[in-house]
Amino acid sequence: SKNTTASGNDATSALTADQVKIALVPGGPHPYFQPWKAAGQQAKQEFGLGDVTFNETSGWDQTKQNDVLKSLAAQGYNAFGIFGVSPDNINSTFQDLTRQGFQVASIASCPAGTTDDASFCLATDVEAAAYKAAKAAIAAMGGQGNLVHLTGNKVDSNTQRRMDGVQKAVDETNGKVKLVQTITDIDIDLQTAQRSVADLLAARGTDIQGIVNTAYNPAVASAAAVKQSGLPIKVVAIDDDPTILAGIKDGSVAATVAQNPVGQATVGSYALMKLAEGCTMTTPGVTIDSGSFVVSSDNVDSYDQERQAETTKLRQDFDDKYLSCS
Amino acid sequence: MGEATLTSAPAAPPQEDSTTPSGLPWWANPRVGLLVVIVALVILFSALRPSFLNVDLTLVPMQADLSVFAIVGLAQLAVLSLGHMNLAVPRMAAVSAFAAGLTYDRLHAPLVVGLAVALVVGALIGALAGTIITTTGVNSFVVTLALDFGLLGLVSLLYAWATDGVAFAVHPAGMDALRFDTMNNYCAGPVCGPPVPLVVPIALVTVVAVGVLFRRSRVGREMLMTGSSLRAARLSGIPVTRRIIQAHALSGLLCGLAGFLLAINNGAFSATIGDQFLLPSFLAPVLGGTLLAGGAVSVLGTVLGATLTSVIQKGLNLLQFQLDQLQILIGVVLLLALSLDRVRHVLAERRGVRR
Amino acid sequence: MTSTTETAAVATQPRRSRLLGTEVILIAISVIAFVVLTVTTGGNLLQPGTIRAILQYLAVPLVIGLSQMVVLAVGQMNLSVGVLTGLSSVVAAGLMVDSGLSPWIAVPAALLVGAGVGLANGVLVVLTRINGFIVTLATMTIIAGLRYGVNGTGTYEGYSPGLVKLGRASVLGLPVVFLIALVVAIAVALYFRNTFSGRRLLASGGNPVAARLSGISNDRSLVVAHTISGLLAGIAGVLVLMLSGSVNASIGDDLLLPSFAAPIIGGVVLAGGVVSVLGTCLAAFVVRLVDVAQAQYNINPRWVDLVVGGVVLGAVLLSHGREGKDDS
Amino acid sequence: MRLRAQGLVKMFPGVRALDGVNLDLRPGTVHALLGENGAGKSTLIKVLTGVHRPDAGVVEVSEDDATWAPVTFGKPQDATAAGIGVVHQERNLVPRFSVAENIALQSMPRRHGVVDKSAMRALASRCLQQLDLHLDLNRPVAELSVAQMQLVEVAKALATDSRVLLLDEPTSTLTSQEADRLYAVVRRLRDDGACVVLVTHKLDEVFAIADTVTVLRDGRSVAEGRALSELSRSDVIDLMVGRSFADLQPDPTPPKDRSGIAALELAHVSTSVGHEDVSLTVHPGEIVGLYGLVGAGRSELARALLGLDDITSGSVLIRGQEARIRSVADALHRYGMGYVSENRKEEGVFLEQPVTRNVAVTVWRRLSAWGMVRDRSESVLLDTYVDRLGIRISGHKQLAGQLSGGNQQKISLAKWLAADCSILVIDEPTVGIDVRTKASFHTLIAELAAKGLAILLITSDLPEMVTLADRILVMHDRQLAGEVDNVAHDYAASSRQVVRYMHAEHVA
Ligand SMILES: Nc1ncnc2c1ncn2[C@@H]1O[C@H](COP(=O)(O)OP(=O)(O)OP(=O)(O)O)[C@@H](O)[C@H]1O
Ligand SMILES: Nc1ncnc2c1ncn2[C@@H]1O[C@H](COP(=O)(O)OP(=O)(O)OP(=O)(O)O)[C@@H](O)[C@H]1O
Ligand SMILES: [Mg+2]
Ligand SMILES: [Mg+2]
Repeated sequence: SKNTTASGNDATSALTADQVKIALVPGGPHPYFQPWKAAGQQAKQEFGLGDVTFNETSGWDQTKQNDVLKSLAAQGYNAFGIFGVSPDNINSTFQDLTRQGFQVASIASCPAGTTDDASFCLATDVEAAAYKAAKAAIAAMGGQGNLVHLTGNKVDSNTQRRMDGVQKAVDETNGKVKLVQTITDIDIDLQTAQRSVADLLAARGTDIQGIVNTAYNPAVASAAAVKQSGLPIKVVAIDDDPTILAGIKDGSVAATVAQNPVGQATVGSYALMKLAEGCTMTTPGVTIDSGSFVVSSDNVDSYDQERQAETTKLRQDFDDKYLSCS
Repeated sequence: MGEATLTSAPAAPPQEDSTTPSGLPWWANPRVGLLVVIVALVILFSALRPSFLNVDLTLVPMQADLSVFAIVGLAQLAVLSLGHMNLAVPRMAAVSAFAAGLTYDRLHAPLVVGLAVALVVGALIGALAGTIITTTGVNSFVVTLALDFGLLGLVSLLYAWATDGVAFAVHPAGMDALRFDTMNNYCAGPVCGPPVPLVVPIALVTVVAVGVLFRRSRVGREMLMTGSSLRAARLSGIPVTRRIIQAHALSGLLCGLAGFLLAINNGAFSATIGDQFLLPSFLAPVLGGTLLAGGAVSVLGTVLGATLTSVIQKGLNLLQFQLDQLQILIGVVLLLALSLDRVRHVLAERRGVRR
Repeated sequence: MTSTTETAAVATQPRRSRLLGTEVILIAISVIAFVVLTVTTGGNLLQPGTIRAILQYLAVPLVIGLSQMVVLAVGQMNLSVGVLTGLSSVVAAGLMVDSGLSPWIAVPAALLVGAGVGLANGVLVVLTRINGFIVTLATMTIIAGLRYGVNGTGTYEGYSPGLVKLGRASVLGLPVVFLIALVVAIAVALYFRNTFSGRRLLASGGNPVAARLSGISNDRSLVVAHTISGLLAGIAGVLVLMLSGSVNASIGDDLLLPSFAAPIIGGVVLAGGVVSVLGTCLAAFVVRLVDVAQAQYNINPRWVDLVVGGVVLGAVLLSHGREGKDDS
Repeated sequence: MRLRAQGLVKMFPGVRALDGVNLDLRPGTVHALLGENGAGKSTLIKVLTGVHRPDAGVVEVSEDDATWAPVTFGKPQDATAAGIGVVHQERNLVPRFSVAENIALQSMPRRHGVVDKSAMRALASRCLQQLDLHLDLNRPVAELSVAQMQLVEVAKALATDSRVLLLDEPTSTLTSQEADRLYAVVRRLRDDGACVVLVTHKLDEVFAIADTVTVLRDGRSVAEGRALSELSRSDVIDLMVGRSFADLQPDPTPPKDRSGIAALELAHVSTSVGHEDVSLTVHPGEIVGLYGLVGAGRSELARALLGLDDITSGSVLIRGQEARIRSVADALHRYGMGYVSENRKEEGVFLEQPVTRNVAVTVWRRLSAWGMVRDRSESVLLDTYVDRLGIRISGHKQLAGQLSGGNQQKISLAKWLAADCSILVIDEPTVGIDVRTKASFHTLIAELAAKGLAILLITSDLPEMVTLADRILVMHDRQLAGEVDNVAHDYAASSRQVVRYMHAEHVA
């Protein structure tokens, strides 16, 4: 019987801001998502939301994430910003939630394929980010040489996109840069990443000039290993974790591609609130790039301003373009 | 110690299964203990969070998950009966789900055909594992571990070959009904069914079938005897090689079913199906009283074990703990549940058995 | 896994020779694989840097394999070895980074955490009489929670430069971490071969009834085995700390299956009563060579697992193939 | 040291294994402890050595027969410390440990926690020497023969230097020569002032060596420390059985018709384990005995016949047809042939399974309809054999491992008697079985043969062989050394011939 579900899931009736309870649900524990906590609280204050919670207990398991989402719904949360563990089935999860009248946004990762059953996807364009990262690496290498790509779970469509992005940048060099190796599945844990990087450097440390990372643990591992080995390899990392920023400052990391987690959480919450208040998407399921920023020693102190500007612009775009409010 | 109680120790009441040695009172049966713990936890969680009893958001999804994990547990139980292990449960499920997805994608086959394909593929891989084990004599742990690695690679190669990503975008007719509908959606006049998802009856039939197999059938019993003592089984005229292969094939078949049901529940046939199956596959049967040493299984216990883990997971989710607190609590509650069971058993033994 | 009744059933089959056979075949496999790798990579494998990388990252799998082997010896399993390694390393790193303590305190603390948790595992197994597999499955979850609780998803870095420098140092071309692992392996071998305590563990694992009737407390054997296993996990945690210079809550997640693979490929049986330190070390080495091959040959990532599965199965079939059907 | 027990009670669920047992063990005696299977002998031994805790009763020791000190044995170490050594009925060795280490396990010499290997080997070789046994001390016991393991067990008990030594059926797997060596040691210990308690079903041994006897029946001591000189063999049997019992022999069977087709025929069989050119026939209704020294290769021949080892040349004919048997399953289901293994604990019973399943395992195919087995029919089947073989069980769900040794042996027989085979190969069927059951078993075998079963009987118990077999084939070093016609069942005549063949090299 459908009438026993939690409050606020009646799709037709608009809510007021203080009735909107937002849950930000990452795929599992990861440094990337940590800024969401503060950003969510910030959004709660700023927009006068009923509640914003952050729940990372999914543990990179789609079944568990579905379970967590439903538990949150049962607790009265009625709008969800979700990083889908498995981009390939996450649309089904979105359907489940929207069927029950909840507001759903995919944040930080879009579903695989061309359709998105959430209201919108606010995420880094991973292909573009990987492309930028590879570009930065190629630039640091002086436009030629051998490049290696280190990344995460190979049976994840986002990984495929990252590989495409890197390939594209390499292709544009017309053979001056060769992508000699792509190592996947080493984002599971730090030791695995460290071991693989050590093996890589041992095997062909002397004939590679650049390493581009599109996952966190390999980035940390390769920055440290290259620094320690003293090889003239340019490392391009991902994200702006303190560890990596420190690397940029001390020169062991040539550049990193920062994403915009804060913007994703704030703007995502904002849009979810608007939708709950009765707005609709002009194009449901639209994909919106939350921006990616190449950070090098030149702009390491200033990139955040650029990013904040991007966030402000994103919010403006929602008001102007993506949302239609009566 | 009261002598009267002992001399008049009842000739063991009708027992459910072969796992309880004779002479223990009915309440020492591990299944009863599990049931009590489950009921107590349900009461506790409902009192703390009334939404625990929310039909659409808690009870229905829980039943759907439970169905999958009970079958995952049975898949492990099938080889635990021999005293073997199947570490390839995750990938047997993944390959079977791939086969089903491929069938839908290329042949546009109806739902049941894909299911049948998944079951057959699972059973064949299981039989392969069993055959390797019996012909080489290498420990099942090692064989299935290596097989899991091999299949992991195979799955990713297969998806790369057959799809442009890592999942099939297929939607055979009936899939949504199986996924979303409960019996409540089907009414005969004014009377509608209970809010039970449609995957539950499938799981139920499987549970009963496996239960009958091990309790009543000759083949199942011979598997248990093989698990109890391989040499004695061989010398009692049991075709042990065949039984070992059959048990592994059964395990594979159940993996196939679990993979299929999970794909239905998740709404996609993808390469990550089964990834999280390994530990639950052991947890459910062992919680339910199945021995790792072989020779005794408890099908009902496995279902209760799966239920217990689902209830704990769900209840703690509703209480919204931080990740670290959640994990610590899950572990502690599991330990407590197990210890309670043990305390009961010891009490029962005090009254009767002393080894 | 064989039931206890089958453990006793080995009476008529000479087993010692099989175990030796496993070790001999593993040595052969290691040597052949190493030579083939060296030749096909044009000698790259013999570069000091390559040797160092191979041995450095062999240290942790080796110690963790031994950690599992110790509990296998008494017929138990320890699913918490991986996360415990992670916990010990983040605790030590936390003590150095957050509390500013010296490594002279942090390192013993890591060992203490390992041994303490191991002791708790053992005591729980004995008190509750629940299968060690399940007890450690539960404690694994708890330890994973604690490991995360220390520093969330953050990464510790920049602790004790001295320790990290030591971890990257080499003596006579052999990395210090590898030498430490080697010393640990020798200590474990001597423990099982020569000490009364070690022999008691093996007696309890080999035939618990006989052990009990001979005045050996199986309960104590269980507790001792789990404690040693925990201590070894603690040592592995320290090695991780020394090796990498950065640790976080993900440390240990990939150690569980290798911890079983090394001893079991090395000839240790799940039923208990057998240890083979040499076999475990060799098996860890063979598994390590698979990694190395993957890096050297630049195998298509999609094929890696298939190849690894094939190699592991092949190695096992070769080394166990003659063991006869009775062990299945 | 004098040890006495009074009013010992020990209960297991559904059974009172001991129900007020008194025992008085004086120094310098050999004390026989007798009783039928399941009477409680092993349980008494286990209570006296701290394996089981008694539910009631006291155990006391005295140095001077005047002051008695109660002792409680909470664990096996306590008994060892009190000077009690024991050889349990079931073998208790650590298979992968060396001979020396197994012998020294209870009293491992060590310095600072490190095992003193030379002291350990010295201790072990001293104990083995007493038994006149020469073994490689470094060999794992798993590689030893059953008899050697048994002697290692005895050596292990000797290593504790005990003043009371409890031996639970020490000779059931020994040949008479080895038993004699053991009894020499027992006599020496007695003369040194120790007390040796001997549990056995071989009454001849009892009368040869024991001074006093305690008889248990249904957990009660019906004779307490009586001098054996006052008792006759039939007195002892009557005490054990509880009523007058004639040591009945089955009726001598008439000569069998051997003109028809043989049920089982081996023609010039050689095996992978070294048998050469073995030929024999067993006709329906015939009991053919296979006798020989331990290690002569009789069991191995049986195992090869059943496909457990390879037959390298020659042929096996069943009812005239060439048979290819690859497993016991084959033998049972395709050829109607059954095999009772000599290795009860590992091959005969499923210790962790209920008795019903243990007995029904060979007949499930018959008891099932549509692949499903009916529990009821299993129980009926079990009850039949419980009656016929006098098996003591406390319920149908009792696990086989909880039965007394002799009753386990009966279970492993029962499943093959139930299997309805037309050919039975029976290997050492009555090891550890009491006199009464032995007699009923003999009757049963004779009846089965009378019904037309062909039986190949392997037993090291010569009287049993002479009682049952129609012909006795003697095996020596994996070849047949001769055939004795035993239609007369005359012990003196047959045994003389058998022994002659056993030691002769070859008979043309
Ligand atoms: N661990 C146990 N659990 C339950 N019942 C037991 C156990 N051990 C022995 N019994 C029962 O106690 C009784 C006495 O057994 P016990 O082994 O002492 O007999 P026994 O005199 O040694 O016989 P046998 O000559 O066959 O060895 C039997 O009925 C047996 O089934
Ligand atoms: N005294 C011994 N020393 C070493 N090995 C022996 C000894 N006796 C037997 N064996 C081994 O044990 C096995 C005995 O063979 P088998 O059991 O067929 O003989 P058997 O005639 O049936 O004697 P048993 O009475 O022991 O059953 C053979 O493998 C033999 O090598
Ligand atoms: Mg006995
Ligand atoms: Mg024999």
